[in-house]
Amino acid sequence: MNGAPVLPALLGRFAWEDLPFVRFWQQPSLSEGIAAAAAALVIVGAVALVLVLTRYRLWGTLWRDWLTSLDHKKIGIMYIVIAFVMMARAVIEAVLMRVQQASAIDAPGVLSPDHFAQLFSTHGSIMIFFMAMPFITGLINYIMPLQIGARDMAFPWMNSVALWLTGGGAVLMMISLVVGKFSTGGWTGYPPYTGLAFSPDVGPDYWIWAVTLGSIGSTLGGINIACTIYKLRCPGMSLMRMQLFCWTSLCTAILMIFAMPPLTVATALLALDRYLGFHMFTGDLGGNMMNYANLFWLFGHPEVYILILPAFGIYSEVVSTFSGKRLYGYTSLVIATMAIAVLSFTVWVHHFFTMGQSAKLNAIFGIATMTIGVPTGVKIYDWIWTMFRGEVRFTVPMLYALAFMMTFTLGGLSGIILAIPPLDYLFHNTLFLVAHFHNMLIPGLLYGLLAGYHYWFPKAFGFRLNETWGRIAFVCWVVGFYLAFMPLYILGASGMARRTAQIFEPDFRPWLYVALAGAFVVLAALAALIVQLWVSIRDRRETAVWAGDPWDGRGLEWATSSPPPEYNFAMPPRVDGPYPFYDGKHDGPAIAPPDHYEPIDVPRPSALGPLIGIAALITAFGLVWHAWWMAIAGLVAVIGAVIARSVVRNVERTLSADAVEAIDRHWRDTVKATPAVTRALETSVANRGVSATAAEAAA
Amino acid sequence: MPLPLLLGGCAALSHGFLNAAGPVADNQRHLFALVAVVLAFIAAPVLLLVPLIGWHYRRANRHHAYRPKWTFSWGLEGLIWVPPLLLVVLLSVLLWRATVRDDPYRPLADGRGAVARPLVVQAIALDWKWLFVYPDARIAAVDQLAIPVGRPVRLDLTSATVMQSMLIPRLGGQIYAMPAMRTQLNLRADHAGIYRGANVQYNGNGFARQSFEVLALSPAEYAAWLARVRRGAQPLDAGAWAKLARRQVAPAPSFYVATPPGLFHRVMQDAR
Amino acid sequence: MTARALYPGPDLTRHADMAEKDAEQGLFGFWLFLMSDAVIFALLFATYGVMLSGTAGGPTPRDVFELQPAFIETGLLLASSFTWGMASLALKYRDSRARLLAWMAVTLFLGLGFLAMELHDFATMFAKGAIPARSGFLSGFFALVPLHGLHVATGCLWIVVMAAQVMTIGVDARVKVNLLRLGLFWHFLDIIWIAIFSVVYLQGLAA
Amino acid sequence: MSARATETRRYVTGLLLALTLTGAAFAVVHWPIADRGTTLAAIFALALVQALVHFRCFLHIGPRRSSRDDLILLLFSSLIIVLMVAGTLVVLSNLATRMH
Ligand code: HEA
Ligand code: HEA
Ligand code: CUA
Ligand SMILES: [Cu+2]
Repeated sequence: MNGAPVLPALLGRFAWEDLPFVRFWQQPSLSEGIAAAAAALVIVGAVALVLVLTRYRLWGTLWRDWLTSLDHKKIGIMYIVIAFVMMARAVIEAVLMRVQQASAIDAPGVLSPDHFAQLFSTHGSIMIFFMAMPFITGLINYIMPLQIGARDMAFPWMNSVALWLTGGGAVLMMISLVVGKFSTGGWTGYPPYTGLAFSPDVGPDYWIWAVTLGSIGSTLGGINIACTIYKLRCPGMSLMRMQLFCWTSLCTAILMIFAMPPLTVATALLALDRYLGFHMFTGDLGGNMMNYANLFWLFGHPEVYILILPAFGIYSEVVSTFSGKRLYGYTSLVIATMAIAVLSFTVWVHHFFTMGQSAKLNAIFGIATMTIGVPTGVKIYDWIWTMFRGEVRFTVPMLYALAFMMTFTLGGLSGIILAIPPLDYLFHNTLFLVAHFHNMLIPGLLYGLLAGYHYWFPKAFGFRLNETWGRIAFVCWVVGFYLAFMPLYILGASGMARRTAQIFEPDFRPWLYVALAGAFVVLAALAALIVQLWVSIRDRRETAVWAGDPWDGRGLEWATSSPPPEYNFAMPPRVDGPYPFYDGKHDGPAIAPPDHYEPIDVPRPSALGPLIGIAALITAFGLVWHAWWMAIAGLVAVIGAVIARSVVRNVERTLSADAVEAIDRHWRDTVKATPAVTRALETSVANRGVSATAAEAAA
Repeated sequence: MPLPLLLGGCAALSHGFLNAAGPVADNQRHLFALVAVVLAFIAAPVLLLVPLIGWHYRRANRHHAYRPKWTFSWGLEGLIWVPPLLLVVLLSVLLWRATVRDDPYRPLADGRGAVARPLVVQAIALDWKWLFVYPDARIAAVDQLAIPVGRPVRLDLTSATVMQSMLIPRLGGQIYAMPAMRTQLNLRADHAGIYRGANVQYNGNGFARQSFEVLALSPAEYAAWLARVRRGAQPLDAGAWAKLARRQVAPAPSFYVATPPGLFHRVMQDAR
Repeated sequence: MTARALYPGPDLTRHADMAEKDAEQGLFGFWLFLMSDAVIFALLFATYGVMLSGTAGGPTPRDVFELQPAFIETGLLLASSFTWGMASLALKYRDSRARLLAWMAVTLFLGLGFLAMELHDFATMFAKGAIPARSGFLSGFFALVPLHGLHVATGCLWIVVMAAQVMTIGVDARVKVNLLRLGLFWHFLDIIWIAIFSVVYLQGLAA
Repeated sequence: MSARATETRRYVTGLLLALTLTGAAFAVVHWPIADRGTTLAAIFALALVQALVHFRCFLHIGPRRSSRDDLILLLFSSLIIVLMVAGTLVVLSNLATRMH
C-alpha cells in the first residue's frame, strides 16, 4: 500500500493505493473485495442521501429545522440517528468477525489478517465512541430536561457544537473506509504497536482524531448535562425528588467531565509521538509505554460506567412504571449510583494486572474492583423489590429489564472472576474477557437502550411501537446473545486469545459455529427491530398518543404532550412532592392549567454548530493525511466560529403568550376529550395517551 | 444440548487451565472452583427471585398484595447491603492470599517441595515468534520451549519489538514482555507432555500464528533434547539475528548454538 | 463588602440586564470546564514525574533549567493576575470603559511578556540540543509546559477579542459573563503555573 | 470602609502573599539550606499554600452559600486528581522497580 503520493503539496501523503477500489483492482481477493464493497456502500449511501434530499427538496427543512437547531429534543434525536447509522456498520463488522473465526479454522478464512484487525478496531471504537456514547447522550438530552421541568439545556449552543463534533468523528470513521485504512491496534490503541515505528500508515491517525473529536464532544456534553441538572431544575424539584434517570445522568456527566481528560491526554501524547517525534510511549530513549496503558484505563474503566449508569437509570424508570409502583429504596439507589461513580476511579489497574507490578498492588486493586459488586447488587435487588407487591406488566421494555437483571448478573460475576488477579492471569487477553464485556454491554447497556427506546419512543414521536415485532426482536436478542457469547467463555477458558484471525485448534470448532449461529440470530433481532419501526410508522394513526401519557408514567416528562412543544412546558411545573405528576393524576389536578401565560424565549437555530463540526472534521482529515494547509484552515475556521458566536447578540426568539396559550389549550382539550384507558388495554389501539387512574380502573 | 457439542466443549476445555499440568495452573484451577461456588451462591438469589417475583406479581394474577406506595424496609435494606459486603470481604481474603501465592515473580519449589535452583530461560519476544535462550547451555530455540518435568523454570521476558504477552494455559500465568524491560514468569510442569503457549497481545499480521510448543520432558529426554540441539544447530550470530528480527512468522521451530553471552541484556539495552 | 455581592467580580444583582441565575449558570459551567482541564494538567504532571528518569543519556533538568527566567516569568504572571483583579473591579463598579480597557491592556501586556520569555527559554533549550525528540524526559517537559503557554496565548487572544467587544458592543450581559469567565481562566492559569515552577523548575534545580 | 476598598485590599493581600510565597520557594532553591528532601517538601508545601491563597483571594472561593457549589466541585476535583496522580506515580514506580 505504499504508492507514490499524489500531489503531495495538496493531498499530503495520499496515494492511489489508498483507495480500496485500486487495491482490489491491483490484487483481487475476497478480503479486498469486501473492503471495496464497504467503501462503495459508504459512497452509494452518501450519494443516495444527497439525491433523495434534493429530489424531495428537503435540504432547506433539514438545515433549518434540524441541523442548525438548538432544541435539546432535536439534538437528542440527531444523536440517536448518528448512533443508529454507526451501529449498522459496527454490527455488520461483528458478524463478519464471527464469520471469519468460524471459517478460518486451519484455513485462511474470508478475510486477511490485516482486514480482520481493522474490523475489531473499528467495531470496538464505533460501538463505544460512536454508538453507545451518542445513544446515551441523545437519550439524556431528550429526556432529562423534561424530567426536571426545564425548557432546554443550560448551554443550547454548546449542545449543538458537542453534537457536531461527535458527528465529525463519526464521519471521519466512515471516511476511513473509503480512503486509506483504519488502525489495527484495537479500540485500546496500545503503543508502541500504534507508534510510528510499527504502524507508519494512516490507521492510528484516523483512530486518534476520530476518538479525539468524539471525546471533546463528550466532555462538552458532560459539562452541559451536569450544569443543567445543577442549575435548571424547576421550582420545588430538589435533588432528592429527581427521577432516577436524572441521577444517573448526573453521575454519568460527572464521569464524562473527569474521565475523558485521561483519554485526551493519552491520545494527544500518542499524537505527539507520531507527529513530532516525541518519546512518550516508544520503547527507546526513555519512553514509557506502560504509562499509556495507565492513562488509557484511567479513562477506560470509568468509561464502562459512563455507559452503564444511564442504562441503570432507564431500568429504574421502566421497572417502576411497569410494576405500577414507586421505586423501592430510592435513597439507596442514589447512594449506590454515587458509590459506583466514585469507586470507578479506583480500579483501573485491573485492566493490566499482567504487566508485572507487585502482587500486593494487584491485590489492592482487585479488592477495590470487587467492592463495586456491592452497590451494583443493591441496585438489582432494589429493582426486584420494586416488582415485589406491584402489578407487573410484561411489555417489551419490562421484558428487556427482566432479561437484563438475570443476564447482567452472570456477566458481573465473570467480572468478579477477572478481578481476582491469579484468575485474570489466565483470562486476560482471551475470549473469556471478550465474553465478559459483551455480557455487560449487550444485556446491560444495549438492552437498556432498547428498553428506553421502546419506553420513550412515543414521547418523542407521538405514537407507540408495534408490540408483536418488539417481542420477536426481544426473543432473538436473548437467544442470540446466549448463543453468540456463552461459547466465548468456554473458548477463553481453553486459552483462545482475543483478536485472533485464524484458529489452529480443531477442538474449538463446535463453539465457533455456535457463536456464528448466535451472531446471525442477533442480526435477525436487528432486522426485527427495523421491521418493527416500519410497521409502527405505517400504523402510526392507530397508535397515536399525542395526549402524552401512554404508560401511566411517573416523571414530569409525561406531563406534556407527545411530542412536547418546542418549549416543553407552557409554565415551568411547580413541584411539591417526590412524584408530582403521578400523585397529581391520582389525588388532584395532574397538571393544573397555568392561571396566565407568558411569552417564552427559545434559542434561535445557529449554523455555527454544524460549521464547527465540518471545520473540525477538515482539521482532523488534514492531520491524518499530513495535508497541513487543510488542518490549519479547519482550525482557524473553528476558532473564528467560536469568536463569531461570542459576538452574536440575537440568540433567542420569543414566542408570544397567545401562541403558547393556543397550543397549551388545544393539548388540554385533547387530554380531556380522550378516553382514559386502564392498564389492561395499554398495548391495544384504545391507548391514546391518557391513563385511567387506579380509582377509575377499579370502578 | 446435543451430545457431540458437549463432547466438543470438553475437548476444547482440555486445552486450558482446567486440565492443569503444573502447580501454578493447578492452584488457579482450585481457586477458580472455590470462587465459582461462592459466586453460585451470589447468583442464585437473583436468578430465582427475578422470575419468581416477576411472575407472581404479574398484573393478571389477582391473588397478590398490591402496595404501590411501599418503598422501604430496614430489614430488606440490611439484607441487600450487608451479606454482599461480607461476601466481598470473604472473597478479598481469598484474593489476597492467592495473589501473593501466585505472583508470577515468586520462585517455585521443585516437585517434591524442596527448594531447587530453577532452570533459567530467557524469552525474547520477536515479530512473530518467541526466541528462548538457555544462557547456561548457550543454546537457543525459536518457538519451542523444552523444560524438564518437576524442575522449576524461571522465564525472564523482554521484547525486541512491541509489547507482547505470554500465556501457557495448561501451566498457568500470563505476563507482558516489553522492550527495554524484564519481567518474570515462574512455572513448573509436573506431567510430561506437549503444551501450547502463545503471545496473546495483538501485535500485527502474524499474531494468530505466533504460538509455540512447550515440551515438558523427563530429565533424560531433556538431556537428549539439549544434545540434539547442540549437534544440529547453527550459531546465533549477527546474520542469524538479523533474520530473526524480520517481521515474519517462523514456519517451524529452529535451533541455535553459541548464543552470545548477555544477549538478553543486549536486547534490553538496544531497545533503550 | 455588601451582603449580596454574590459572585467574584461584578455584583450582578446591581444590573437589571442580567439575571443572577444566568450568570451563575454560565460561570458554573465554566468551572466544570476548568476542572476537566485541571485533570489534563494533573495527568501531564504525573506523566512528567514518571518521565523524569528517562533522560536516556541526554540533558538532565539541571542542564537545561534556569532559575532566574522562571522567577521573572512567575512575577509577570502574578502581576497580571493582580491587574486582572483591578479590571474586574472596574467592571463591577462600572468605572469608565477606558479604565476597564486600560487594566485589560496591562494584563495583556504582562501575558505577552510572559509568552515572549517562555519562548526564549524554549529557544535556548533547543539551542542546547534539548529537543523533545531527544529523550522521554524532554518529551514530558515539552508536553506539559508549552501546553500552559498555549493556554496563556489563548487567554491573550481572548483578552483582545473581549477588548474589541467592549469597544464596539459595550458592556452588556453577554460581554460581562465572558469577562467573568476570562477572569476565572486567567487566575486558574496562575495556579497551574505555581505547580509548574514548583514541580518542574524548582524540583529540577533543587540541590 | 467601602465595599470596593475591601475588595481591592483582598487583591493586594493576595498579591503580596503570593509574592512572598513564591519568593520563599525560589529562595530555598537558590540558597540551599537543607538537604534535597527537605527542600522539596518545603517547595511543595509552599506551592500548596500559594494555590489556596489564589483560590481565596483571586478566585473568591469560600464557604459562602453562593460559591458553595464551586467549593464542592473543587473538593471533588481535588479528590479525583489526587487519586489519579498518586495512583499513576505509585503504579508506574512499582512497575519500574520490578523491571530491571
Ligand atoms: C457497546 C459495545 C458493543 C456491542 C453492542 C457489541 C456487539 C457485538 N460484538 Fe463486539 N466488541 C466491543 C463492543 C461491542 N460489541 C468492543 C469494545 C470490542 C473490543 C475491540 C477490540 O478488540 O479492541 C469488541 C470486539 C468484538 C469481537 C472481537 C473479538 C476478538 O477480539 O476476537 C467480536 C467477534 O465476534 C465481537 C462480536 C460482537 C457481536 C456479534 C455483537 C452483536 O451482539 C452485535 C449486535 C448488535 C446489534 C444487532 C445492534 C444493536 C442495537 C441497537 C444499538 C439498538 C437499535 C436502536 C434503535 C432501533 C433506535 N465484538
Ligand atoms: C458496561 C460495561 C461494563 C461493566 C458494567 C463492567 C463491570 C465490571 N467489570 Fe468489566 N469490562 C468491560 C465492560 C464492563 N465491565 C470492558 C469493555 C472490558 C474490557 C475492555 C478491553 O480490554 O477491551 C472489561 C474488562 C474488565 C476487566 C479486565 C480484564 C482483563 O483485561 O484482563 C475486569 C477485571 O477486573 C473487569 C471487572 C468488572 C467488574 C468486577 C465489574 C462489576 O462492575 C460488576 C458488578 C456486578 C455484579 C457483581 C453482579 C450483580 C451483583 C450482585 C448479584 C450482588 C452480589 C455480588 C457480590 C457480593 C460480588 N472488567
Ligand atoms: Cu513494562 Cu517496565
Ligand atoms: Cu474496568
